Amino acid sequence: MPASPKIHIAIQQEDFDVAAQVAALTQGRTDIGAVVTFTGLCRDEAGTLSALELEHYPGMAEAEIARVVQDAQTRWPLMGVTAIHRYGKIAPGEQIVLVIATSSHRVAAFEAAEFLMDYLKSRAPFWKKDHRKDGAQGQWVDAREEDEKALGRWEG
Amino acid sequence: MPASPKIHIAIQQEDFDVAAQVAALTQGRTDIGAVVTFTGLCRDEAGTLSALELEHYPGMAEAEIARVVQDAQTRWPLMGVTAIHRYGKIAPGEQIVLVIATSSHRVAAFEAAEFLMDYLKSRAPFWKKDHRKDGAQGQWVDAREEDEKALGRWEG
Amino acid sequence: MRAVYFAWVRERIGKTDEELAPPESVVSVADLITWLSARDEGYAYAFENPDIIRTAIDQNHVQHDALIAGAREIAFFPPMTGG
Amino acid sequence: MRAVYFAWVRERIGKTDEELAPPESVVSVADLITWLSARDEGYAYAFENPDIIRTAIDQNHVQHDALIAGAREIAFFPPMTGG
Repeated sequence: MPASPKIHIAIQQEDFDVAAQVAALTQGRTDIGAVVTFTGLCRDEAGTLSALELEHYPGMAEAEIARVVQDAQTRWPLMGVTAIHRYGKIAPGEQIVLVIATSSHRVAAFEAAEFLMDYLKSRAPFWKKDHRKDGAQGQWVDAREEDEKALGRWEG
Repeated sequence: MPASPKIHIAIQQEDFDVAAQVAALTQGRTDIGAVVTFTGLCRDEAGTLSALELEHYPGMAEAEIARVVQDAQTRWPLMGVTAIHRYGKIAPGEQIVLVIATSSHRVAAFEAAEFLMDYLKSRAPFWKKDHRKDGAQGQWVDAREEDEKALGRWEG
Repeated sequence: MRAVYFAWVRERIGKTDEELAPPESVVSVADLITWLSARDEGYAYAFENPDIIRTAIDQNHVQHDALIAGAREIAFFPPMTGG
Repeated sequence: MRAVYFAWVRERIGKTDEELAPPESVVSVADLITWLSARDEGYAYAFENPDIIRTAIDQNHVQHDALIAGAREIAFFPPMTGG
């Protein structure tokens, strides 16, 4: 009988170490064939952005990500899942979000990571505000219609 | 004008450091929004496998991967691509293959990494031989029909 | 019932959270939005386009036709932009 | 023309590579496979199911109907199992 998947979910202000997170899922195991990581970074928008500010709904953010991770486990045979999302002020080039999925085969790991990211983008209660280098007032980032549409492939 | 993508392709016997490879693509840049890594590991097949032996076609392996990376660049707006494939004897739990794709947005990075892996599986001249713990003669791994089919989604 | 506000909904209303005691005629999330919108300019601005307001009851996403009876915490926020 | 063999094709033939000088009647990869198969049991075993044999000319994948004229290196191998 396969061991139950190793799950790590965190909402945190501090940065994360991707290699350490991968090691936490894979070390000492010889049954994993595929590790997919997604790391989302803060872009400077052609030099115009000084920082992103990430607001979240404490409690619900963790709960919502846990629900989505649970859903992913029912869809794919996963050996481990890590989902870390930062909040607070984040400078260009810094890491914002990390998703890792491990499985025996690559298709499950890829699809689960994409699924988790699609849901994090549009269902996890986080909101981004742009702070501009020109000192103009920060602007809340608009939700992208493509992100909402991306969920369609996982439904029905 | 966007800088030309950073490409690193290697066929090597020694192990690789995923974090160092990611850093080589991302360090000092603030225009990357998405980093997807795929790491393929050697599975022990429920304890029956003692090692995998990977044979390759020197010269053609590099050339074929370079062609596929070139193709990926014409399909997606990529900022960097890394493809490392090991050869020789590899023990369970060890790393076999690494693909990294970076882009400004997540869909391009995910799709490019999947595309590269699908082609590496069925088009790059590598062959795997299983060595069994019971000492039976090593068996060449059969190509999986699913892997051949996986290429279909990128064609036409 | 505690109401919590996030992102530009919070900024327009001017507070992060508050206790609400709506009249009995307010039964759904949609009713609550209408009731809140009538309070002052800040609320009216926050809810000027109710269709795009997302809501959660006790930290679960709900639609605007959800009933608020028994809710301990109701959240109002813009479309999410995580990831 | 140099022939190179990989994986079980190499093991069945019993060598990694060799120089080939096929007669003029051998014009395609398919002809070359037929010609090689007649050499001895090892070749016959390697090419017993020619449909699954993959080939490359000068390190580019080719089909069995490809012409071998001008080829410097021709490779024979099983379906690839990389990644």
